[in-house]
Amino acid sequence: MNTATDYTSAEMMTVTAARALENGMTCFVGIGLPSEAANLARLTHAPEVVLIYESGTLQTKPDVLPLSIGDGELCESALTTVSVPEMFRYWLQGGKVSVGFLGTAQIDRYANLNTTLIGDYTAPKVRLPGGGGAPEIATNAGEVFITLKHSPRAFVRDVDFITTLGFGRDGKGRDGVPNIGKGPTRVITDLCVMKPDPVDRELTVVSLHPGVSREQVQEATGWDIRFAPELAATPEPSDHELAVLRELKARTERAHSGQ
Amino acid sequence: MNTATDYTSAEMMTVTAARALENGMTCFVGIGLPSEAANLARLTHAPEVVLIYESGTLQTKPDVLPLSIGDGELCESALTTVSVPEMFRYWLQGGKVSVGFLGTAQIDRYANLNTTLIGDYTAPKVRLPGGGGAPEIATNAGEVFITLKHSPRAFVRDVDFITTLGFGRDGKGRDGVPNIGKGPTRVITDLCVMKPDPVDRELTVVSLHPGVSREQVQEATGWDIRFAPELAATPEPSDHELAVLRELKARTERAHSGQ
Amino acid sequence: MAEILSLSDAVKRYVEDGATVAMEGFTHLIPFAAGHEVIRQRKRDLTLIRMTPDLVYDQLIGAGCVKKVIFSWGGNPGVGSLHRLRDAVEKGWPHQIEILEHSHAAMACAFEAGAAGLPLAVLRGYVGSELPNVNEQIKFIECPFTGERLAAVPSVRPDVSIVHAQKADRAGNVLVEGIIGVQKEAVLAAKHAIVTVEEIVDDLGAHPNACVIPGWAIDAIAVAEKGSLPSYAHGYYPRDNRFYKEWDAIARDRDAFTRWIDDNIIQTGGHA
Amino acid sequence: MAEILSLSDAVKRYVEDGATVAMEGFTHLIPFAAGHEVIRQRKRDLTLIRMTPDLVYDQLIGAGCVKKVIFSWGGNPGVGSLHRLRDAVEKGWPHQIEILEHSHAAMACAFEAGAAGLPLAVLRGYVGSELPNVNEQIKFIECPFTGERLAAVPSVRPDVSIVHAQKADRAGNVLVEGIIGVQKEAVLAAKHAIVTVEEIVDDLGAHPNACVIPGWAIDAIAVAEKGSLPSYAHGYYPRDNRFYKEWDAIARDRDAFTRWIDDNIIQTGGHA
Repeated sequence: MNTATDYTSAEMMTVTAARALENGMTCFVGIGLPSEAANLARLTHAPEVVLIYESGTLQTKPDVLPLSIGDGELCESALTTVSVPEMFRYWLQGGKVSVGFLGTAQIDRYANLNTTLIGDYTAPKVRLPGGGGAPEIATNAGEVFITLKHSPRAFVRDVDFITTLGFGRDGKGRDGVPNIGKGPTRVITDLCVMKPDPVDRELTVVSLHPGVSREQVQEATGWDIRFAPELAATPEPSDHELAVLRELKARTERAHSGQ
Repeated sequence: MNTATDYTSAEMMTVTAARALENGMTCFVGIGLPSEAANLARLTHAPEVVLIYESGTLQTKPDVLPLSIGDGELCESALTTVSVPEMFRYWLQGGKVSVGFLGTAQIDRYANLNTTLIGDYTAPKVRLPGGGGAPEIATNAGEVFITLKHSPRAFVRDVDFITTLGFGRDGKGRDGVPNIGKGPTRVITDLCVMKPDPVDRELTVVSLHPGVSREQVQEATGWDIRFAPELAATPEPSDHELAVLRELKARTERAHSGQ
Repeated sequence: MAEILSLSDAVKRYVEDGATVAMEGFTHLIPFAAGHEVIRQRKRDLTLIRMTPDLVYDQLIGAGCVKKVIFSWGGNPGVGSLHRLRDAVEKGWPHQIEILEHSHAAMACAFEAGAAGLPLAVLRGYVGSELPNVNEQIKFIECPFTGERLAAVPSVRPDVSIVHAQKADRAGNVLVEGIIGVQKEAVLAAKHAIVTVEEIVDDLGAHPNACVIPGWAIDAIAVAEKGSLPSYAHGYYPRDNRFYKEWDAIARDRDAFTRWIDDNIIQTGGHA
Repeated sequence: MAEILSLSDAVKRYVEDGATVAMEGFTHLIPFAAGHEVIRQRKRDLTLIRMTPDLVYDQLIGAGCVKKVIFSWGGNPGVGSLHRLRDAVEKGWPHQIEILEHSHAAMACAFEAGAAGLPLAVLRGYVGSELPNVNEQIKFIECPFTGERLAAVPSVRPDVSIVHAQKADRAGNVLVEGIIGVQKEAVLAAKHAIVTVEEIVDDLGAHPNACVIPGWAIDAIAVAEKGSLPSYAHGYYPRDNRFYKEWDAIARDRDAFTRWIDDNIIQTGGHA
């Protein structure tokens, strides 16, 4: 597999996120970046990854990326489509999802996610869309992958509001809770890959993307970010991955602008 | 409408039971006698009665009587067929059923039904099939009609076991219970029609079938049966009703013996 | 038993000022025509329930019909914010509205429980989330068999639910196909239900286990051709993704929004 | 991911002595072939769960495979009693069995809750019934919102569920059509699931909202042509009502029953 030399940091993020998915996993897919990464995985190394969207579409294989979580394309290419209550009850809560793939507006050092609001709940500075499927995806899926662009506004020491549990305000939010998934096992950004520390659960950079320095990551993070003692270099995208991703995005662009 | 002169007491029972159903009612139908009566109603005066069977078949219009509660005929002639959990949750418990039509093995003076066993629970003399749908049909349907053959073995003062609530051991079993249907509003046998007393809920004969005496009813009942002060005479079956019923049974016979 | 009415008559008869209304459709089959009719009839003080408010509730909020919104994800899918929802919540325009927010799982279960005639839904949910701190309708119960702590939310039981579907037959039986969301649950959970459809046909042509809602579980059927645009109707027309993107600019600006409502909803007099 | 196995291998691998097994199918698609294979393999001490035990459990009970039955209606539909069930309960032949009985509503909810991964199901049920007196698994909880007393039962979560369906594709995805009962719930609620099918096809040809169970939610698929006879398979063959009537005489008599099992199950060696 040739590695490409000319790619964007957004492409690096998507390819790295896609590689996190293994063939045969059942993945509950969030819209946006997770959806892009999950479909790239399906179109490259993981043809049998099972993609599930909260709109009820089971094992879907969209030819273009959906703009919304319930685009017709998702239903037309699905094995079957169930009601939304069934999706959350039988498939997610029923333990059939191995990985939930989420984006977020804010994330903190314990991988708690905030998609509710910036500021105070009763007088918000910015009102965000809200929880959606995330609160239960994060606790009922076997594990959780998170992908978002790295910035100090997004990576804050403590989120303004825990919409969705990572490891809680003290890193111990999952301890002793029965029937709960492992929670966030990796966070993939345009700069690096992070994993929770096995002991205290604080997010730790385990791999830097090519050309990215520790300083860049620190500048884009709102707390003193830890680096793993054996910091890896994230492998570069291959030509094939980039070609598939670019073709997918071009197809998507054509399909959506045609309407 | 001509009235027939030549009919059996079983036909009298079925026709009378059928007449209890009004056009437009939604009826949750028990197998056997209730099913026969409900389909007769549909084929005579109540063409728009909605028949629902617990197998999930909604608004079914079988051409022949089903032998089991889930015969293929029920599904093929239904508006749609839902899962059994949906049937019990959305349609019955959800309050969409105006009348539940039940048979039983034993019934007592407060219209409690026993389909569990004769004798003692831990050492039964006769083990009966059990509750099936009846316990919740009887409480979640708007009201309940009951039809069975009159005999002292079936009509007992106190049932050995309350599988399905009529009005409880003391007639007050529904008092103060929220979200509960009216319960049994009539019992139709081959001898008469009974209704619960409006005050103390004890079953009271309100109508005698043609040619049936009070003594016959008393002999077939295991307690001192009450008669309403204004005892009516049950109208006889019409020629049309009998013809439709007999043709239905003949069709059914042909269909089931053909297999 | 479903009566076939004009959309205007159906809304007039069943949507009262102050009512609790659920207009459902998970991205697909969103009842836009009905929402526009509610705006045209200047209904007020509505409590709106919907998992994903989408543009239809953004329009109703901006048009001043709404007192309270119960929801679980309030964005413009794939585009960004619902600016009218944000303006009402952040700045009180056209007036302050209350919000009560859930997760999708909880709302889906609450619709399901409403359809099932239950007062509550129980789920393995809200673990570690701070939503229970700001929504007093989220409680926790203990399982009597395992001792596990489970979330409980009140079931959804709207005064009126409004959904859009592909087709009805002449008896008012409705076929919903594709992404069916919580439409059936919304209809069954409500005191009254209005279903708008693309067309009325002689025969639904449905397979044995299709999502068919019987006419006797519905109050009114109204024909609304293209009634879910800019959302879509599987088998009829695609989603107008371009409009979803254009809405961002329209809704960002109060004047642009007001003009849009006036030009596209009020002035059309029901023939949008 | 579903593996395509012979029925014999599937039962050998997943049905252990002492296991809790749900063979479901509400009148339709009853997995008789699989039940017969369990008899042939002389499995013992099974706890059998099934809403309507039907002839298949009558046969398993009479053949001595069963320790306990959890059920809600144990009759021969339209005919009368299950004589082997009665003989075991009333007279302890071939040995005493335990029974635990529910109503249909409670069992349907318990399967649903099992599929939903919950420890309990909540329903408005058992009001005034004496079943809670004889089944300690029926409890009552108080709704934290309304104070209403509601029934609660533990969810059903079998070690193995076995269902029969019309067809599977080569990836093991299964289509169930017609009266779908609690089959999907049984499969999803179980630790392991075996699905027998009439045939394996290239394409299920399913409509968008069909009851399709994905192969990755199933452990084993086994082809069993006519595998639900004397029950039926919608689209394949009708119910053998005559056999249901004949069973009454066979099952009434211990010797006639034993001969029948021997001739029709044991001696066939899996080619019944």
